[in-house]
Amino acid sequence: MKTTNAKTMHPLLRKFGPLLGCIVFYVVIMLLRKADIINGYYMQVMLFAGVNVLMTASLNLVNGFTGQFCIGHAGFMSLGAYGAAVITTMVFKSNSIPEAAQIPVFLLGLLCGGIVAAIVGALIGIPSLKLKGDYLAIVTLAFGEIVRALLRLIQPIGGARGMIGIPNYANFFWIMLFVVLTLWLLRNLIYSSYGRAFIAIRDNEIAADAMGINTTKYKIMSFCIAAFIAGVAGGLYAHVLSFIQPDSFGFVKSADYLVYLYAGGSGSLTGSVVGAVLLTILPEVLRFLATWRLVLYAIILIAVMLYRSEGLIGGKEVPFLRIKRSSLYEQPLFGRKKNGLSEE
Amino acid sequence: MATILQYLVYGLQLGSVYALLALGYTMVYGIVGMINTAHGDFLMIGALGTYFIAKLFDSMSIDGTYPMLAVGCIILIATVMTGGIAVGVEAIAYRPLRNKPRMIALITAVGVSMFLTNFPRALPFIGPNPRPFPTLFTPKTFNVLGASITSTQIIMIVLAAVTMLALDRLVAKTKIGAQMRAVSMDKDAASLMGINIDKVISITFFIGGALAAVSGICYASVYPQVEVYMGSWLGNMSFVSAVLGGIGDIRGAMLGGFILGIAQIFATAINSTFGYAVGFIILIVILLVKPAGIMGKVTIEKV
Amino acid sequence: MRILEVKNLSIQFGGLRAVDDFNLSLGKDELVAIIGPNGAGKTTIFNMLTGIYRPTSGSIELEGESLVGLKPYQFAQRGISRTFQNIRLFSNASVIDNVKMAATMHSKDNLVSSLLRTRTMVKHERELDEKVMSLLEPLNLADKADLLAKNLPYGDQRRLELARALMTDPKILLLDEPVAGMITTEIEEMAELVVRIRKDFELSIILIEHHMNFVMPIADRVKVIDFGKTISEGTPDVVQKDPKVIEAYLGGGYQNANA
Amino acid sequence: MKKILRILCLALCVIMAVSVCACGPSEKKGSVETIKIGLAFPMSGMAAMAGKYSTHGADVLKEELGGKITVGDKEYPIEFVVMDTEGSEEKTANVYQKLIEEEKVIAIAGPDSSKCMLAAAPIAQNAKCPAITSFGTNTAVTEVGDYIFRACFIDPFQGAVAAAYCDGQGHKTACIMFNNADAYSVGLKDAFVENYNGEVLAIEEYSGSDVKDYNVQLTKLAAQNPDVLLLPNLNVELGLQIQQARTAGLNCQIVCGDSADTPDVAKVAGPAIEGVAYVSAFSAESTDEAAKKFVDAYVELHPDELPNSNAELTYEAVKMIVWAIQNAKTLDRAGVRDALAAIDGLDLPSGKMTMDPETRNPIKGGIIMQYDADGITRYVSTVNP
Repeated sequence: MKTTNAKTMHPLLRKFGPLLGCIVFYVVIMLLRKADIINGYYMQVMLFAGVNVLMTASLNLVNGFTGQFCIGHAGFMSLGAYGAAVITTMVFKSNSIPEAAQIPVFLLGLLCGGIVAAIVGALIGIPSLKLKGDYLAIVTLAFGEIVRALLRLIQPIGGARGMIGIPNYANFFWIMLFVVLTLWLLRNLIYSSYGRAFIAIRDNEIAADAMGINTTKYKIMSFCIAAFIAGVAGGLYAHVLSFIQPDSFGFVKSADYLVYLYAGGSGSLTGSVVGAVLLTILPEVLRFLATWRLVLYAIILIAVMLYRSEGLIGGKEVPFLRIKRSSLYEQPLFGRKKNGLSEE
Repeated sequence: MATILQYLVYGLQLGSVYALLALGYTMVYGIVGMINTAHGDFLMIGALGTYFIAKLFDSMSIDGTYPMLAVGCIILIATVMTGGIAVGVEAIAYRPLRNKPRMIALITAVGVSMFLTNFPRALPFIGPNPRPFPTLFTPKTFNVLGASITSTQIIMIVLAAVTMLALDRLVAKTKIGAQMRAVSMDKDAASLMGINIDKVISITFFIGGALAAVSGICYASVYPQVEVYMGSWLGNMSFVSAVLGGIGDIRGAMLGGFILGIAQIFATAINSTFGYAVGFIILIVILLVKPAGIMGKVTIEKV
Repeated sequence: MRILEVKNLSIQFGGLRAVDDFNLSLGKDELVAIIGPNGAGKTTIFNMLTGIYRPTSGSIELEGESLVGLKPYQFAQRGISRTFQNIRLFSNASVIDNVKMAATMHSKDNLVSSLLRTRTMVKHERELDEKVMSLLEPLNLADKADLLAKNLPYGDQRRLELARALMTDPKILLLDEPVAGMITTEIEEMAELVVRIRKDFELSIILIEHHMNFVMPIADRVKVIDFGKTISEGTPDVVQKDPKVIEAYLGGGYQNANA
Repeated sequence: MKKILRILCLALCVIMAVSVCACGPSEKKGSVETIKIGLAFPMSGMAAMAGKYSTHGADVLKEELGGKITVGDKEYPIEFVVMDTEGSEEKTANVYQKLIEEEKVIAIAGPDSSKCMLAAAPIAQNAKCPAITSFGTNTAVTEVGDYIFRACFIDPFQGAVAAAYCDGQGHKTACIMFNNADAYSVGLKDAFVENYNGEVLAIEEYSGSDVKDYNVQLTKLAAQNPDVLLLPNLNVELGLQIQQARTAGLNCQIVCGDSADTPDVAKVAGPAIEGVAYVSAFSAESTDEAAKKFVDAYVELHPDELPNSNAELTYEAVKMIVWAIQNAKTLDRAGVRDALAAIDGLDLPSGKMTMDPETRNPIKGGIIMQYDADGITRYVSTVNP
């Protein structure tokens, strides 16, 4: 059904369709916002959902595609958040710079935040050469805690009191732009020789090594890219909330992203999007339950894992997030079914 | 010298809590192969349960302390109850996922943990308030080379060691231990050998839950405050201990717990500002030197 | 010029000398078979020749370059590729991706062009697809290109491993029991395939195998290993008649198989 | 493919359902408009206890009002909308948006912590909705803008009160153990160090309230043998800290911040609580009429517990809002803000309260309270540094 559509679609439409869709989505949302059908509350939940999508997708690169086990992802986020906030509030005082310069400063901040996180990501990648599985997980957990403990002690950036007065630059446009851009870049990456190297390491590290894949290099690269994205996401988070403090980026937050990732379906970008968005919205939807809210949230989470243990979107991708192979076969790269021939 | 000895006592005290909890953690990991992030919450249930059972026994309490028999009953009931809850959790939430990737069970365990803390928190008669833990034993204080050590501390440290030995023997020598080892190596093959896997895993969870309850009682005896979130971070620390010792290894779990406890205390003693971070740095360094934990062997995958 | 020179290769695990003084001089386009009873140390030799184990002593020289101490991926990049006795595919990736993964080191695309999916990068991908398909065709895997590797039948998985090893563009191919668990007709097919690959790709091949009726017709030379030591060496005919070999390994088994 | 579509549809349905639910109440029309006051407190998460006391405190006022509020000579129904912040900044920001945009509350009381308030305050300020933090002691909170108020002390004041008290008692040397992960704790410590005339012998730290072992720090401090020990820490930690301090041989005077004003601290600390002094704005045994009325009403509603500082401050915050609504010139958010800033001599349990219109902090004196051996609090002195 869908494939025939895709075949008959005009190639230009096929290429720019998703982009067009995004623009239409953005315009519709903004119109609804203007009409006040979508109020500030929904807008804000959407902003957080966007940040969470970035975080989950980047965690997916490490855990889902490269098969490493990182449980301290919020640590990278905090580095990015602080890095970006320092640029926009301390290096360039946001209220004293002309309006035209604000956006470049904001983007510079995000870039710096991302780079700081990526550098540390590379450092964390190094133990991953030696440590496997749970042992690596513990190192990432410890890393997250160390970052948190150190941020509390640096007084110029507020210490335990946190940083206040971060300008509110990250609006829906920027969040959406970064989500779309990141998903596009990640998709491209995964369907390239780099992505194949990551998946090879995940599926069988020894064989990957024997096939000439420098596992060390690719593992560090995976950590680095994921940390960069997490850093940018942290920067956006800081500029949505306009206040950050070290304890927001603790283990609980890292665990949240793990939940989003695996409930959505690891190894699938679509899963990351769906998991992050739905699970960001769910606790808000359950507000009418008052004190019993998180009890029901927990039950729903357990039920999802029991009944769809591969995640909501396990192992599948929507058409925009996968790339079809030349023209010979119209099949998903990591799909489960082939015309007529089903899974054995 | 006396101060260092005193710090060592504190380190052993904290370490024995980690160790007792890590023993159950590592056992469940070794036999079922899952990271049960809800393990720390079993500790909370054990301690909170003890509090409420002790309330029921309150008429027997003289001067705020209970006669030995009552103490035995309280501990027994709390331990069995927690073990039972652990078995129930396994049957409902973990069993259906036994053959799924282990990350799936991990996420389910996060959900279970969330449920176990939030459910009592939402119950009106429990709620989020911290409560004073009843004095089950009146501690005697001894003076050893200038450092003071209480009977409770000695009991805890000894208990951790004895439990470790008992578990080690249980797994190595008894029939159920042999079955556990068989299940841990190959569930399908064990099943073909006529081993009732469900039963073995239930027993494992029972032991794990009961041990968590015991460590909860120990923890609350030296830090006498119980509340619903008390187990969350302890659970993580016991996971860290278990991994540090070589996850799945019973002796390693105890060693890991004590090392972590002592490392944290001494790091804090040297500089309390950085103590928290330094504790974790020590952990990373140990793992880089011993990539499979202290007792764990690096398994070379057969090619 | 010999392509591979292995001299006095030994490895020790604890007190056990798993391989002792192994020597091999491999010529271009030569096919050498290593045979020996289970546990004789054959796979250990392969693991040393691909960098997975580091030999305790001895040298490995590929076209004059010493390889001892390099990482496995560097062995592969220098032209030694292998298949595994216990199949090691990238099980959650499709057949075509399995093969493409082996071409990673030849990829001409850098990180930026991959992230942006530039025109050149797409062109390279397309060329790669075609190359892979042309490799899968003769191996009877072309129509299964989009199945997940873990869903393939056993024989196909073996051939996929072969395809993957070939994709690294090796000078030397190491085949670790390529026909283990196969039935007679499949073994014959595989023998034909190995011969064809050797010719088409101008490869030197070292193979480990138990099935004598697979090894004997295709091997140029045979080395017999027992307890880590080379006990006999020569053309198949010579080895078959060596009494030491018959005693140590072939015994009645080979004669039965030959009958 | 179909499955994906199905899931996407489901997701869409969920989103739509939310929007419908949300749009429902805001479109409600009636002749008499209900006045809504938002309450943002942590009902779950580590800080859930603060949320519990806070909402219980608000319940007292709710009972007092009986669901009605008279403005001028017109009677309006009044409603308290309680929302859970989980003690997280992110969730608090969501709660503020929801209360302001969807529930259309006229003003918000809470949350109790500075960190959550710092994330939420810009939202209230942008929407021009008055907000009063009950326990956000960080000075920066009210500096966000002219719509942000507070019901409690600020850190520097509290630290100064504690320091003045210690000086007044003739304590020449002090030791401090504080939580370097908590802004309240850090703030109090800094203010104490700045204002204290005696000598601070040693400062020990710990991070977070996760594992409650303070033995090492307290043993080190005991070796200093100070006249006074300052514990400016969270109420879930204080009980054990006081106990461990006594065990470690610190038999000196212990002084805490207003977080110590929680019955649970005394319960957990047991006999060790005797003599612990803390800074407070309020005392449960105060004979002041407003205070007595509040405590009686509270105990009647929640027979098993006594009010703590969270409960009292939330009561005061909501009471201020109610008073402001009644005295506002115009019945909108701006009017309420102006009325809040003009509070002068309002009768509250902690005494007559005047709002400083410049800083939007209440002007109230500091009281030092002390626990006796049974964990009952006694008034010691009023300190105005």
